[in-house]
Amino acid sequence: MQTNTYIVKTEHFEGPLDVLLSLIEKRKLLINQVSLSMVTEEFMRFIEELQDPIFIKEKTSFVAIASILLLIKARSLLPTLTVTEEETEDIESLEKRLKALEFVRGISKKIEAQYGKKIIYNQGNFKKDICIFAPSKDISIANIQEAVLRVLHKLPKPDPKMPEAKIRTVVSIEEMMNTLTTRIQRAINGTFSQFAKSTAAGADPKEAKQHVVVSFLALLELVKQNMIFVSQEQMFDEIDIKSVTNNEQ
Amino acid sequence: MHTQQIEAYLFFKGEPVTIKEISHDLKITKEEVVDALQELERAHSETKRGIVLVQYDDVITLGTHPDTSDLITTLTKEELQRDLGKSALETLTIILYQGPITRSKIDHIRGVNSQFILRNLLMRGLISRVSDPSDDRSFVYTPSLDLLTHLGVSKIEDLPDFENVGTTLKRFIEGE
Amino acid sequence: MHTQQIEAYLFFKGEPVTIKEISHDLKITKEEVVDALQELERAHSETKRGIVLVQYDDVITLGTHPDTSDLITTLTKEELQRDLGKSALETLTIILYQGPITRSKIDHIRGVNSQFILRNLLMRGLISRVSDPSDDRSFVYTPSLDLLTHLGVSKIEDLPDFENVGTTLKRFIEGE
Repeated sequence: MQTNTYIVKTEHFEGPLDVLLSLIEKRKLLINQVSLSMVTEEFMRFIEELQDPIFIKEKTSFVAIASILLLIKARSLLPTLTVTEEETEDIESLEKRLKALEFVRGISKKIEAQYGKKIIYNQGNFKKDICIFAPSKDISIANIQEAVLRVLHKLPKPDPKMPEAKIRTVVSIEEMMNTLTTRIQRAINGTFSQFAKSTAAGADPKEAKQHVVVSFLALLELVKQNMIFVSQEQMFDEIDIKSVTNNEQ
Repeated sequence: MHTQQIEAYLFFKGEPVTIKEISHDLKITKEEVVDALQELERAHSETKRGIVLVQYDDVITLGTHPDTSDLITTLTKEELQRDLGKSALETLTIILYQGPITRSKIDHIRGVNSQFILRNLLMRGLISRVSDPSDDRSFVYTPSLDLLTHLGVSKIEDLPDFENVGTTLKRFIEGE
Repeated sequence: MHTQQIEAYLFFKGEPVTIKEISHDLKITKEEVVDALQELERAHSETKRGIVLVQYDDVITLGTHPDTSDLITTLTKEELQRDLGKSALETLTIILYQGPITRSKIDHIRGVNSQFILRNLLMRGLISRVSDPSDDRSFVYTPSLDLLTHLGVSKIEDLPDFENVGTTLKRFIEGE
C-alpha cells in the first residue's frame, strides 16, 4: 500500500545528521571536532554515492553539512585558515545538533522498549443500543460537494518543498570545493598542482575539484602524522612531497 | 483477585456478556467470576462511582450510574442532533465516493486517524460496517441506505461528479 | 462533587473529550472539572480499579488499567503495529518530551524533513496536529492519547525521566 512507500522513504534515508552520527558511532567516538574531521572522507564518499533521483533534493542538505565538515578538517590541519564568525557558529551548531540527536536516540530506545508492552485500551465496541438513524442538519448535497473539494484539496502533494533548517545551503559540491580551494591556497600561500593533477587524473572533470580538495586534506593529514615530508622552496612553487622512511626516524 | 480484570474486561467489551463468556475469556471458574462480580459491585457502591455493574440473570455489562440518568438522556439527545462538523463530513464523503473502504484507506486519504469519527458515524446510522471480504480480520465501511435516501439520491452514481472524484481518490490510494 | 457525573460522562462518550466540552455539557466551570478529575484520578488509584483516567493537556478519556493489558490483548482483534522504525521513534520521542512542537524544530533536531513521517504518525493516530497558539497560520504537533495508552502511561509525566529529559532537550533546541 501507499503508506509503506512513505515508511521506506523515511526509514532508509534519514538525512545527513543521521549518516554522520552513524559514522561516529560506528567508530565508537565522542562527538567533537576531532571525530568530525576523522569521518569527513567517509561522509564525502557517501555523498558521491548518493545518486538516487528521489534523494537529489536531500543532497543539498548533505552538501551543506559536508562543507562544514571540510571546513573543520581544513582548519584543524591549517591553523592559518581564517574562519568567519558565521562559520564558527555553523561548526558549533553542527556539534550541538549531533549531540541532541544522539540524546534523542538514547531516549527513543526506552520509548521503544515500553511501546505496546502494557497497553491501556479504549472502550471497546460502540454502543449498539443507540445506533439509530440520526442525520444532522448539515448533511446535504451542497455540504457533501464542499467536503469533496476540501478532501481533494488536502490530499498531500507528491512533491513537497524542502525546508532547510538553519544551516545555509550551498548550491553544489563544485561551488563549495571552489571556494574552499581558494581559501586553502591562500592559507598555505602555495600551490599543489602536481599532486592535485596526479590524483585527479582520469576523474570526471566535474568531480576533479572535489578530488583535489579531499586529496589535499588527506595529504595534510599525512603531514600531521609525520608520514610524509612536504617542502616548498618559494611562494607559488610546487610543493615537494617526500615520504618519510623508517630509517630516517 | 479478579475484580480489576473483570472491570477492565467489561469496559473493553462495551456490550453485555454472560458469566460463561467471562469465565472462558479470563480462564477462571464461574464461581470465581460470581465472587469477583460481587466484590466489584460492593466496590462500586462504596465509592460514589459514575459507572456501575448492570446485571440481569447471568448477563452483565457496565453502565452509567442511575443517578446520572438525566444527564445521560440529555447528552444522548444532543449528541444525535448535533451537526457533524467538517471532519466528519469529509470522512462521510470519502465513504460515499469510495465505499466500501477500509479504515486505513480513509486514514490515508485524510492524513489523520479516523477511529472516533467512524464510531460516531456508525452510531448515527449514517454508515455501516461489514467484514472486509478480502481480509476478515478487518472491516470495510459503506454508506447506509438511510443516508442515501436522506440525501435524495436513488443510486450512488447520482452524487455530484461521482466519476471524477472517485477516479481521483482511487488514483491517490493506489499511489500514482 | 462532580466526580460521579464526570465518570459517567466519560464512560458515555467513550472517546477523548476536552475539559471545555465537559464544562459545557455538565454546566460546571473548568476549575470544577479540573478539581473533579483530580479527585477521580485519586479514587482510581486508591482502589484496585480496572479503569484509569488518561490525560494529555486538556484532553481526557477512560481506558483499561495497564496491568490488565495481557488479558485484553488476547481479546483484541486489531493487531497493534509494533514496528515503529528509527525515524518514527525519534520523532515520537521529540514530540512526547517537547510537544507541542513545530515541524521546523523537529526537522532541525533530526536534520531531515519530517513531513512524511509526521503524516504517517498522524494517520496512525499516534500524534495530533493543532493550530500553533502563537501563530495560527502554522501547526504544532502533540502526542495523542492513543500514543500514551500504547505506552501504558495515563499521563505524560509518567514517561521515563520526564522532567530531566524535557529540560535537556529544551536546552539543545534553544541552543542554550
